[in-house]
Amino acid sequence: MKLFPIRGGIHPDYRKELSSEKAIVALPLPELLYIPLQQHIGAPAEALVQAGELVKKGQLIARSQGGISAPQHAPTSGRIKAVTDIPAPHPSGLPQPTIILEPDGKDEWTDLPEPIADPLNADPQMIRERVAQAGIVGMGGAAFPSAVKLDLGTRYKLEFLLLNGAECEPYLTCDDRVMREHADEVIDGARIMAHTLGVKKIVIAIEQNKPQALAAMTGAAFTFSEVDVVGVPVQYPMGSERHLVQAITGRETPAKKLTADIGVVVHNVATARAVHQAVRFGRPLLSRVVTVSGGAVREPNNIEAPIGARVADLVALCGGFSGEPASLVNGGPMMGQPLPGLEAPVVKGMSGVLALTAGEVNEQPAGPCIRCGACVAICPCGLVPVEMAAFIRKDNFDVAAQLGVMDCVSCGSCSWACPSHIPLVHYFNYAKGMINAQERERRKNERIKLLAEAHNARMEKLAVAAEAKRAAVAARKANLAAATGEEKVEA
Amino acid sequence: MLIAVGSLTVMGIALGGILGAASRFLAVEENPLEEELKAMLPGSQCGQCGYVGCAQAAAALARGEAPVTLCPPGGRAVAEALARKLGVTADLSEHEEKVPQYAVVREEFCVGCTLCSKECSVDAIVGANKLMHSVIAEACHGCGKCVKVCPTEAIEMRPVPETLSTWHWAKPQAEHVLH
Amino acid sequence: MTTQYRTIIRDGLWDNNGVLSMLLGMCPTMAMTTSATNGLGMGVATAVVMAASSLLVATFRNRITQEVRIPVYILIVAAMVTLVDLCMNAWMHELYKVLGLFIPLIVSNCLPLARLEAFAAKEPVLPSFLDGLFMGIGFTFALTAIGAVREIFGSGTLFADASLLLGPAFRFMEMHLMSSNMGVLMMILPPGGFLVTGLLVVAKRMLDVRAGKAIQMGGAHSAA
Amino acid sequence: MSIAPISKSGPFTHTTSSVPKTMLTVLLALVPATAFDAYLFGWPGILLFAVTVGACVAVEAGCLALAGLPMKAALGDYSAVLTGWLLAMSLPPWAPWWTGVLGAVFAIALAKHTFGGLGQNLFNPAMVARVALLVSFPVVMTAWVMPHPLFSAGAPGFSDAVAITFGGNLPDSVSAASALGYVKTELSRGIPVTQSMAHVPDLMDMALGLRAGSMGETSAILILAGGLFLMARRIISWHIPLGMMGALFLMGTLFHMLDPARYTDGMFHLMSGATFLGAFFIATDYVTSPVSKPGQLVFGIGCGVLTWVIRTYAGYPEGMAFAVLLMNSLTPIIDQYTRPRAFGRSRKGEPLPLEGK
Amino acid sequence: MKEYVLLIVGAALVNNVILARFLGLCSFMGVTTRIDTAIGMGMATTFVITVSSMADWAVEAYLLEPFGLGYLRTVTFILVIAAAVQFTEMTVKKVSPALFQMLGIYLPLITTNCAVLGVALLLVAGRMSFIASTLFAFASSIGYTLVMVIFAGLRERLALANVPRLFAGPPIGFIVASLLALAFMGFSGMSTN
Amino acid sequence: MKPGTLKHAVILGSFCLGFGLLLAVTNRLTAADIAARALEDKQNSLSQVIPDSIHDNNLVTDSIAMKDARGKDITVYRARKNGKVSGVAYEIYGTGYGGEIKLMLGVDVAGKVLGVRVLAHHETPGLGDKIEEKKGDWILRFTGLSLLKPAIEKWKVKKDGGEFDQFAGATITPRGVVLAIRNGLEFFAAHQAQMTEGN
Ligand SMILES: Cc1cc2nc3c(=O)[nH]c(=O)nc-3n(C[C@H](O)[C@H](O)[C@H](O)COP(=O)(O)O)c2cc1C
Ligand SMILES: Cc1cc2nc3c(=O)[nH]c(=O)nc-3n(C[C@H](O)[C@H](O)[C@H](O)COP(=O)(O)O)c2cc1C
Ligand SMILES: Cc1cc2nc3c(=O)[nH]c(=O)nc-3n(C[C@H](O)[C@H](O)[C@H](O)COP(=O)(O)O)c2cc1C
Ligand SMILES: Cc1cc2nc3c(=O)[nH]c(=O)nc-3n(C[C@H](O)[C@H](O)[C@H](O)CO)c2cc1C
Ligand code: SF4
Ligand code: SF4
Ligand code: SF4
Ligand code: SF4
Ligand code: FES
Repeated sequence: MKLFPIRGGIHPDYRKELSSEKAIVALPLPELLYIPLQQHIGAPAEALVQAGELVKKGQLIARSQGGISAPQHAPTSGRIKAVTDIPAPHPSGLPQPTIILEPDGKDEWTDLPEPIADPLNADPQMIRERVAQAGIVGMGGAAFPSAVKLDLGTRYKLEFLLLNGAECEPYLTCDDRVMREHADEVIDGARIMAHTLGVKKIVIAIEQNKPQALAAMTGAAFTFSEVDVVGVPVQYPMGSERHLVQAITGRETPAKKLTADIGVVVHNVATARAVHQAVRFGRPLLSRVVTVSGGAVREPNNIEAPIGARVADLVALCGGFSGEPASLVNGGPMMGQPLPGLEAPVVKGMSGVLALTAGEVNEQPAGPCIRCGACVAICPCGLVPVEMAAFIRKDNFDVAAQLGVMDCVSCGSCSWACPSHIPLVHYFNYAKGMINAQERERRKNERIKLLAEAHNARMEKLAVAAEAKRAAVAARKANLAAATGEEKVEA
Repeated sequence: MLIAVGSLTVMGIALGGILGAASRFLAVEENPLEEELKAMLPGSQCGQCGYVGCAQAAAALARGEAPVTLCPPGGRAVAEALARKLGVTADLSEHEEKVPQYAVVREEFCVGCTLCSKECSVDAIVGANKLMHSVIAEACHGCGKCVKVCPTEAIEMRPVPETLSTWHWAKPQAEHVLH
Repeated sequence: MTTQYRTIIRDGLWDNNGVLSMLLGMCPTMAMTTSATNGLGMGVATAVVMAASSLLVATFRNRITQEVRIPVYILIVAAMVTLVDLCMNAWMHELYKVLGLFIPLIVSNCLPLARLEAFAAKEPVLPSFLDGLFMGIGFTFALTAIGAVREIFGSGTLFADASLLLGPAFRFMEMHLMSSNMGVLMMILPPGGFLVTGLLVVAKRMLDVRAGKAIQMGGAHSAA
Repeated sequence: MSIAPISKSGPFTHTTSSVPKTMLTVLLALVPATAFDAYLFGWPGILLFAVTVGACVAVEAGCLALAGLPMKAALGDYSAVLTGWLLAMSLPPWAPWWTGVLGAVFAIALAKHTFGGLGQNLFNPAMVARVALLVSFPVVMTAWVMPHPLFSAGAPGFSDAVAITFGGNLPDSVSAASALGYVKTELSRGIPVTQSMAHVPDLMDMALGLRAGSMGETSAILILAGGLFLMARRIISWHIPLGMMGALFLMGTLFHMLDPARYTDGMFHLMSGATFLGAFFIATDYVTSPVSKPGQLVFGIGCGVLTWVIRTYAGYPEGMAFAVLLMNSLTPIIDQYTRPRAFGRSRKGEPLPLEGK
Repeated sequence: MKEYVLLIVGAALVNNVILARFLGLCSFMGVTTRIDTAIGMGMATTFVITVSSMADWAVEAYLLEPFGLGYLRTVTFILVIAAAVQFTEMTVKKVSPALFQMLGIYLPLITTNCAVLGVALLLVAGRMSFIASTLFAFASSIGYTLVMVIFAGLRERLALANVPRLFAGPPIGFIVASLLALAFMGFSGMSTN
Repeated sequence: MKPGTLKHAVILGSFCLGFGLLLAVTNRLTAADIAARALEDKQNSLSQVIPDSIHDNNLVTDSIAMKDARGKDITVYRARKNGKVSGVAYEIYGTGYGGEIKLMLGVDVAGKVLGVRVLAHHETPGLGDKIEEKKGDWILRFTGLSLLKPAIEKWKVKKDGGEFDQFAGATITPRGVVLAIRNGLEFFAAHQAQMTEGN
């Protein structure tokens, strides 16, 4: 297949060998599971259980609210210990409603919905509902509810489904292992998704630094003529969906549009596997494969962990720390978020837990920008990080927005490449937050203006009504007086 | 000498005439700045700015008598928009420190007098006579007028809590800003 | 002296100095300061014109309509300049030979006009006159200082040819500090003019800071 | 667990390159040419070089102290050493000591620290110093000498060198015009280029460095080697050097073809003056050149064209330094007009249209 | 032809109105905080210089010269300029309020922009023909605009730099202007060779 | 015309009238003095190249117009003693580093230089400006020389194998001045008859 070049990008030290040869192991059931109600983009789920309740494995414990949301299920059987606020696995560490489940060790399944017979000929709507019920969200990191994406076929003219097996982040090997060990499940899930989307073709893109995964997937796809497995160049951030689509099709997704606008829907390989399980076996999303790696981890590994297990449990399975970690990261080193602590739970979008040594992070005090242009050359989005950061430093968000800070995908390439070690991405995160906050405030002001106008209108109406009433009363009084007068006269 | 004085005078008269005429033909109506400014203010007529309402505030702004930071409910966003419109650089540091607030009615003290709901210019307070009132947090813009009228001091202003969806990264510690 | 006059004087001489604070009248400041003597001459001529035109504008200010005000102000300045030019040429010829070159340029110096607009058009006669005069003196001071620095570093002299301007009695002022071929030529060329002016503004700021005053960050444009 | 409080967002891995490493690599690339020039111009050249670099570092330290900035980090980035080094390489090798010292003040204090130090300056510090010195002391700054290789007959010994550099005792007899200066003076007397070219060293000698000129001019081949080394190490890209040399060569060749008596040829332009040093080491200064590759190409071409124009028409024989400063002044504007096209957007910043819709 | 090229290059670059002749410096320091404002001011000034130079040429040729009124030159020229400026001001106000808001107080100050009077006086001193003088005026103002825009670009970057407090604002502006003038010295001697 | 327009016209017109009057009167008062001063200036500058001792006439008024070798209009001022022309002074032009150098050359009837002065130049300050009398006495050494002294082929700067010193680092300016003077003397030699007519 002919591939197309993408702009910029970097070649960081991948270090995938730390965990790429470790087969996926299941995490023994931990003592407690912490299931946050918000593990996805959209509205948080609403808890359906209360402290003390007994639940079975796979039982719905929080239902989705609104169009873009996802439900949560009990990863194992046990007793609800509490529904309370604990710090989220998020850099803010803000408390967040979480269901705490105490496993009873029996791992007893609830009654699962019936598998969908012959899903490749089933009604797409049925599959979408099943995916929604199963609480599947994108496992590539963004955790967007997958059922919503599977609906795109009804609104867009789609050409093919692109399965994202690029896994361009350093260290991470979870997708690699899933593809190697469960190639058939992934392919089956992809075919179901393609059918749901109403597309005929499936392209599976895998970076060329994963030859075994490529081989396994090619083998598994051999019998399906509609599936193409493609090796793409090793170039961070090849896994970004817009760039991957560009590499495969040469088409550039316009700003503020979706890849679906140019005919492609992108899903992660692990998402495909989850769909396979939900459709073929009725199983909701209860666990995911997490790569635990980094120089500070004694034995890096790929762990299939139940949602809600604490990071500490995963690290313990890897033999603990071999040294003092300088950073604890949720996800890959480029786009991952710092973890507030080892108590944070595994969530659906968590692809990796990295404990990195100071040497690996190579964090140095920021120096002045020497305008070397490295950040400009490598930005895959064609932005000018050096200028944006300069304006953001002066809190000039307008110009930063004009320069495209909102188009930045936070891939981290610029921060990685900066010889002065300027925290460029941090500046952009700050600016995006400020711009969003301003936008929220602007919307709020607008709403308040409407409310105030409504209030004024109401007050006016009331005043008019009061006036009318008074006039009416006065008139009646006058009438009355006149009438009595007349009566008097008559009398 | 006559030529000198004459030519200069003729020139003066001519130019004066042209300019006078030009000022007439090319005159522009007073700029609609005031209207634009009014449109940018929240319009809640809360009076926190010290003017009777947003219209007067806008007029003062247009005359250059009021600072762009005059409107507390408008917050930083409005101040910045005003500064941009008026082409001035505003010191917004004061605005940054002010945390947005909203009103909360403490049940135990509310006697249901309805004074507050009458005061609120955005109808953010609901409740019937003699019954507990409460504030719709999303509608309240934190003007604090209700606090002042409440006879039992049942209303207090609280900072709007930060949530996962409103949290964002703070400005990086600019170690490389050497000054 | 009332505080108003004191303020006018202090503003003109230092606080709101036309060159060092308001950044007006930059052209003669650069062009006429290759030596201290030139700076002094230009400054004095400007001060005379400024005082006279402020006086006139303040006198007529109520008769001038908005539309023709700029032409009238400028006409007044131009007429004053021409008057000075003619009289000096006829009756103070030696002085004219040194200053003559600079005089027509005063017309287009924007400092006088700026003061007419900002001050004389609104204030009574006496304060206006004082404002014009002291702004002019402050201007002279700044120009002489810039000229002195440029001359010392550029030519190695100070107040060279002062006797031509001020008369033979002032020959004592003419100093030769080093051999002329050691001068840093750049100083008397255009780059030196900008450089020295910039550094003098910094020097003024340093003095202001030491005196506990706030640094004025902008020029006339931010004051307006 | 002692994980540092979260104060910084990702990424959590960084390149190993750094500012000091970059500067050191550039210095390394300059070493061969500098060593050869030290040999060519002997002790006076070495003394001036030492004085200039030392003065730059001292002035940098002084400015940092005045501004109350941390000394160690800033001195440790080697940018002042590099500035001093490049300045020294652009001075007449036997110039007196005070040119180096005054140059250091112009370069570091005036052109760098009034702007706020490394990365903030708008003009190339070394070139500001060179031009300020040239404008201020045209005689001293155009007093070139022919190479007097160390230990060769007629080369000044160490004590002679001290007299030359610190005593200002430049022997009259040794001064020689640079090739560009010679051709220009001759042209002003009405002697056509075709005739005066017979008296300048041939291209091979010029490339090897057997000619009068500054340290950075005389070893074109070693400078070229250093430049290629920088390219291989990805410190600089081809855009500025190629743009500059290409434009200079094309302008030279074109006009030479039109009127050989008036215009020198393209090859001569490449080999003479500080073309190579300028193209590889000076115009490429990150701080004062555009950040995007297309911008750098425009910048390079501009430098080349302006160098040719100044060499050919203006008063000064060598235009490289002026051209670099002039293009420095255009850098912000070039930067604005050569921003890359953002992904999914047109050049104007509008979202791309959807194909077929 | 060659004279005209030399005239243009000389007026625009070598003897640049701002950097070599020191004319129009107040606007140079004042209206150059942003590139688009500088372009606006440059265009307004170009227009005024070109138009008023043509008018001044006529006044000189048909009034001052024949009647020996040389002593009225400054007065009449400045009157013509003042009128041209005020006319431009009113036109801009009508046609483009945005531009008017940007140029603010500087439009009336074009009158005292010495560049305008300076160029007119230079024309008279140079005794140029009508075509040459118009070209000269136009080229001079193009040089003015060029330097204004370059300087505005530099200042936009300066606004983002860590300039020490004592130097921030006008002083660093002067230093940049100084270095720019230094760079423009490279053109010196160009119109003669 | 609208009344407002008229008002502006009247205001500006009356100011013009007033100041025009003022200036015209001043001009009338000063005109004579100014003319006299201008004459004195011219005489003073001529007296630098023509010693007072060799003439008794008014140099400024005794002038003729000519075209020089390049076809440029020049004025030739003549010094007379007892009615006979004893010397002439006229402008000559050379090309220096920064363009044209304008000089005034005084020659006696024998073709000997009475004096040379620079009237205007654009040479580099500190380098080429040493030709000014104020900056050095270089220009004074031409007094008394002629086309024969030194010999015509020696009318060059030393660098070009001639008689005359150049300044350190600046050869072009002296070269231009020497050439200008030589050409000026040759011009005198060629047009002596016309320039001293009446003798
Ligand atoms: C810079 C960048 C890199 C990414 N890298 C990957 C990747 O390596 N693998 C992946 O599956 N998704 C990656 N993503 C996320 C994809 O863009 C996309 O959201 C995802 O593949 C969609 O699949 P999902 O909804 O099934 O998660 C990346 C996103 C960005 C912005
Ligand atoms: C800043 C500075 C500038 C100088 N400029 C010159 C100069 O332009 N020409 C010169 O001959 N000496 C100059 N010197 C002079 C030296 O200080 C030194 O005294 C002089 O070269 C000794 O020289 P002599 O032996 O030639 O007399 C300068 C010195 C300094 C510190
Ligand atoms: C900035 C600068 C200005 C110069 N000005 C003059 C000058 O005014 N007069 C002059 O003769 N040479 C001047 N020169 C020198 C000439 O370029 C040329 O080098 C010199 O005249 C050749 O003389 P030489 O043979 O003595 O070296 C100047 C040089 C430079 C770099
Ligand atoms: C490739 C490269 C070229 C450089 N060239 C120069 C130069 O020409 N002049 C200079 O002063 N500094 C140069 N520097 C050093 C540094 O960028 C310079 O000191 C900054 O301009 C000071 O802010 C260079 C650095 C690099 C990496
Ligand atoms: S983080 Fe943003 S600005 Fe930086 S390289 Fe990635 S997309 Fe570009
Ligand atoms: S990579 Fe860093 S130093 Fe280089 S231009 Fe970008 S921000 Fe500046
Ligand atoms: S403070 Fe703001 S919202 Fe309240 S009246 Fe004033 S302008 Fe309107
Ligand atoms: S603070 Fe009180 S009065 Fe103001 S908006 Fe909120 S509820 Fe209404
Ligand atoms: S003095 Fe020239 S523009 Fe102000």
